[in-house]
Amino acid sequence: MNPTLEALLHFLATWWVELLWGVVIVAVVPLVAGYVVLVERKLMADMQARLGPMRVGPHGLLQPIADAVELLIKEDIIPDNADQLIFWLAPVISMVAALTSMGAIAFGPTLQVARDINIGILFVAGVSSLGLLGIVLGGWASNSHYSIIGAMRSTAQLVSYETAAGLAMVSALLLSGTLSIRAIVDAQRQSGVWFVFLAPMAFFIYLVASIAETNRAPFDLPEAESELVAGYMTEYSGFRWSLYFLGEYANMIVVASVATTLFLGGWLRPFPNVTWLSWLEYAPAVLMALAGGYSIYRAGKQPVAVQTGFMWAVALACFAVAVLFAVPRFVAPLNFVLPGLNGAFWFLLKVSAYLYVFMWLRFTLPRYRFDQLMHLGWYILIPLAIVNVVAVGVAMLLENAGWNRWVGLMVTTAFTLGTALYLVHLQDKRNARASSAKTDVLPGNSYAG
Amino acid sequence: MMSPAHYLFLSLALFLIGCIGVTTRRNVIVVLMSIELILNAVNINLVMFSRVFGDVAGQVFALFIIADAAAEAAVGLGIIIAFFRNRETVLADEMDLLKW
Amino acid sequence: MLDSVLFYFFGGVAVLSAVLMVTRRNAMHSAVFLITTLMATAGIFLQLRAEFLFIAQIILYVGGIMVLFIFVIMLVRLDVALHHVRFRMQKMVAVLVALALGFEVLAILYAARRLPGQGLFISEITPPDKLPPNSEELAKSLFSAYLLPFEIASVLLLVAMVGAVVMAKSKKGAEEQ
Amino acid sequence: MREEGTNQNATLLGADELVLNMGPQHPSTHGVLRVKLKLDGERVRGTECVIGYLHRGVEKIAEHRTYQQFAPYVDRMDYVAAVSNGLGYCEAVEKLLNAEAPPRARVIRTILTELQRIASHLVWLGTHALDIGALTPLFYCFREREEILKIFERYCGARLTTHAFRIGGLQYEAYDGFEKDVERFCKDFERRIQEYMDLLTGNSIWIGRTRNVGVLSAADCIALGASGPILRASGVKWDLRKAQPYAAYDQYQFEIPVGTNGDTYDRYLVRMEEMRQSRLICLQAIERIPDGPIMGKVGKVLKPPAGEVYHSIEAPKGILGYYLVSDGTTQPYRVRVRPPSFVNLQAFDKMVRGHLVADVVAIIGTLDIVLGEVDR
Repeated sequence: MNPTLEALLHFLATWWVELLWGVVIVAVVPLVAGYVVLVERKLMADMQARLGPMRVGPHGLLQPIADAVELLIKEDIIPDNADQLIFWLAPVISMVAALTSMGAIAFGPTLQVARDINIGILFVAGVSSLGLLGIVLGGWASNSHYSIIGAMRSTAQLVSYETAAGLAMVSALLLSGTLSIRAIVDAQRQSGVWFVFLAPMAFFIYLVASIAETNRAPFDLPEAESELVAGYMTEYSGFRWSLYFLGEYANMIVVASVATTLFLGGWLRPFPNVTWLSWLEYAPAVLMALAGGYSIYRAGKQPVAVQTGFMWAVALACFAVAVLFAVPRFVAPLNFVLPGLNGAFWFLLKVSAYLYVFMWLRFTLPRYRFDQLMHLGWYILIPLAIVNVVAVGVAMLLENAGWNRWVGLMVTTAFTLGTALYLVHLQDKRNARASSAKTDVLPGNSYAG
Repeated sequence: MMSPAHYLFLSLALFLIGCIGVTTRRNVIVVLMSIELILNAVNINLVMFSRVFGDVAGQVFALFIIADAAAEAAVGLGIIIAFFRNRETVLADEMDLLKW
Repeated sequence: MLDSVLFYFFGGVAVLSAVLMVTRRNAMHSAVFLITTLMATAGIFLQLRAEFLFIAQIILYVGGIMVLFIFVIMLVRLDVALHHVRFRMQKMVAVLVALALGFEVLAILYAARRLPGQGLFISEITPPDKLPPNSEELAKSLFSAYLLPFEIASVLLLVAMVGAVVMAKSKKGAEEQ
Repeated sequence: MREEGTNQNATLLGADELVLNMGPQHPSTHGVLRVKLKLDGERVRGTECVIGYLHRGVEKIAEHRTYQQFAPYVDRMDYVAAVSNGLGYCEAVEKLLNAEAPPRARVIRTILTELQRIASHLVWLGTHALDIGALTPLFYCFREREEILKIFERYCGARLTTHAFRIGGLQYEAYDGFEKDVERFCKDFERRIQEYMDLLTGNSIWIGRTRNVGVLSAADCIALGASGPILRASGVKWDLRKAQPYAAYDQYQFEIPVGTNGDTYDRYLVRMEEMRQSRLICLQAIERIPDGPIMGKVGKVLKPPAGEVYHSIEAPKGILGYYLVSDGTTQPYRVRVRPPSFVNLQAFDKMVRGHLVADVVAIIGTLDIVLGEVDR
């Protein structure tokens, strides 16, 4: 056999799982992102006393597909004075970065996208931060003032908040002592609690910083539609625009996964070591069955026959999934898939909860102004993150020195909290000073009468 | 891994391209970028030898070089911004003032 | 086999985009090609089993330093200023310098080839699967043997940061931070 | 973006100012306002408002229509508060005719106008919050506004440009259950308005975005002719409903909310309180709507004596004045409208200078302009 072919076959034999996952990511993530958008719109509608998409498919369930088709067949517009090469490249960078960073995420003990690499969590964080390049380059290449202002905002914002997010991650990494994703989750199993309880402030900082990193409200300044039309995306339309959009939602999933892995125990069920709670292992099947039951209950209340039928379909799907979760538990030969299946359930549940918080905040809060955003990042979050890293380190030292773990944690968390309050207080004072100065500085001309 | 010579030649090529960039470009920002390229070429050598000798020291030095490159870029770009603010140019041969 | 494919791929991309970086007229294009070179170099690092350096290269160089460059290019909008001739008489000097430097290094390589014993072509390299975990090794080394340099580097970064802020700060002072 | 006047070679750093052209097609210029911003970084160094994209020559049209025929046109100036516009016009013509609407008509007019004030302020609140990035209040506001529009629809068949009043009184009698509808709305509204206050008033981002943004001192306001909530937020207690009572306002008790700082936050608080006061006026008014005719004694053909008259009312956005000149024929010789939005927009440059781009939209929002009225 020809050596090249042989090498190729050898390569395929070693790496087929990874290659397959690559294809799956590229094929499935856009769909998932589309449905995350639909869920977001539905949630937003629910919070805003309206229905949301209802026309395409039952309850708007085919809306993402319709949107995708619409975007694909849209005319592809490149502005005249745009930098063709970079204009073309930028959205691709954005999306590729988001999809690649998914490669190292583990959904369950046996369900890892790529191999468990030594630097897993860093890889995810680092590669996903490359999406920034796409945003900046796209903003620059569009040759529009809105775009360039959006790109500049984006650069400053992401660089600042990545620092805070990185420092928050360090706290969790201190507790786990490794960068490998699987080992981080194992460390949480061994310590018996999720790291969110050991380092609550770090989780909070990461939550805020990750919202800022994904350009979500209230930190959506780079694309603030009421100020910059669409920021760096202003000149994009159709397919290119959808690449940006996809990248953004994929990025949301990535940061949610990172937070889940680092702070929320990854694929572990709640209280992984408490044996009397082991009935929680049945929770996935039971929850799905309950969801199915609720669907049947709602089916009777639907106004239109189509919707009734649809609710029945949803109920059946829920039951099918429930059976899928239940069968391996009772059929011994299938037991081996159980950890992966349950792990994936808990992992996705936590990711969804995290995304829900994202959306909830988006519907509720007004947007920050740019200087306020920078102040929040540099004067509050980053100092707080630094203090927090030290505090977590001290807590670990205290535990090694024989203190009760919770006492040490209480003390250090209280200290961090105190710092936070002090920083906020300082910021308030600074604001008050700045605003009183500003009213004096304003040039007083242009009286009409 | 390939033989060390491969890496040496790669690194040499990048180094030389960087040198050419530094000497020929008028745009100070591109000159700075060329310097980054040179530093990067050096890093390849360091990492390669670290691998060859099984000693992690080379990688430590590469890390230091990255840190150094960051410092250099920050200060360099700071100077460029300050200069641009005053002279509205970033071309090396128009930077002909000793003070302003 | 995979090794050589990876090496030639990453090496080729690195050299090609480095050449493009130096020759492109538009500074933003130069930056994009430099990013490509840096990513390819990161690939080389990965191929050399230096995982931590690989990700450090991506996070620090590409995600940090290059973004800074692009940011500054956007600030000064170079495309406007770039209708000048690119090469001048420096070109000859530059090529000469580069060639001289190249010959020098080649000569050293050639000389080293004939060194006895542990010359440049070492055959006994630890196989990849026997390597200790990279980031742990690096951390141990960094925080024990190289602690002082590490601290000095951090002070250097601090000084650079302060310097950059002072340099870039608007003369108009307080209104823009 | 390559408009005339924008400097393509502008840099974000240099001495050259970056000119950002906002509008006329922009999500938050509330219609077709076009603002040229001169920016230094993101800081606004100067502005230039370009208006007229919605100019229809309303005042000129009036010269070729009879007094009655012109009445529907005024609804199309401030189309967010059509009823108030109609009230101002009808009362101005009545003043010219020396006629008066009967008491019942005046009370119903007052109720509808106050409902319209609430509706107008709701639109303002929703869009203002949306400009600042809060998505949800918009839908809540429109839900309540819908209730008001339903009352309008039941009353006169139209929702937006209602043409609800006639010169000399009303055309339609209040429908059965009118009082009940209004009462139900008012009872419910207190709870709703508390909901908006909960969402925004104490929110630190909201406070950060609005406090000390676009400050106008009382002297500035008076010098620029700003009126309405903008004037009152600067601490001047001037409301035509109290100062020169018209319709039936002299019969009801209500407070005039005033602010202290004259910033965007104060204007927000003032308008919120105004909605509460309008609700109280409505509640007082429906308690006792006098019986009697709804149309005063004006002829079929209106021929006011030659002369001129100026009548102004407190529209939701400020003082809305009508200056009518009659030459004794059935058509006005000249109509001049003093639109509150147009005058308030003069304060824009003063308010915006030195602020950031993000504040520009907040300030456009807080000015509560309607381009139909600015351009006429």
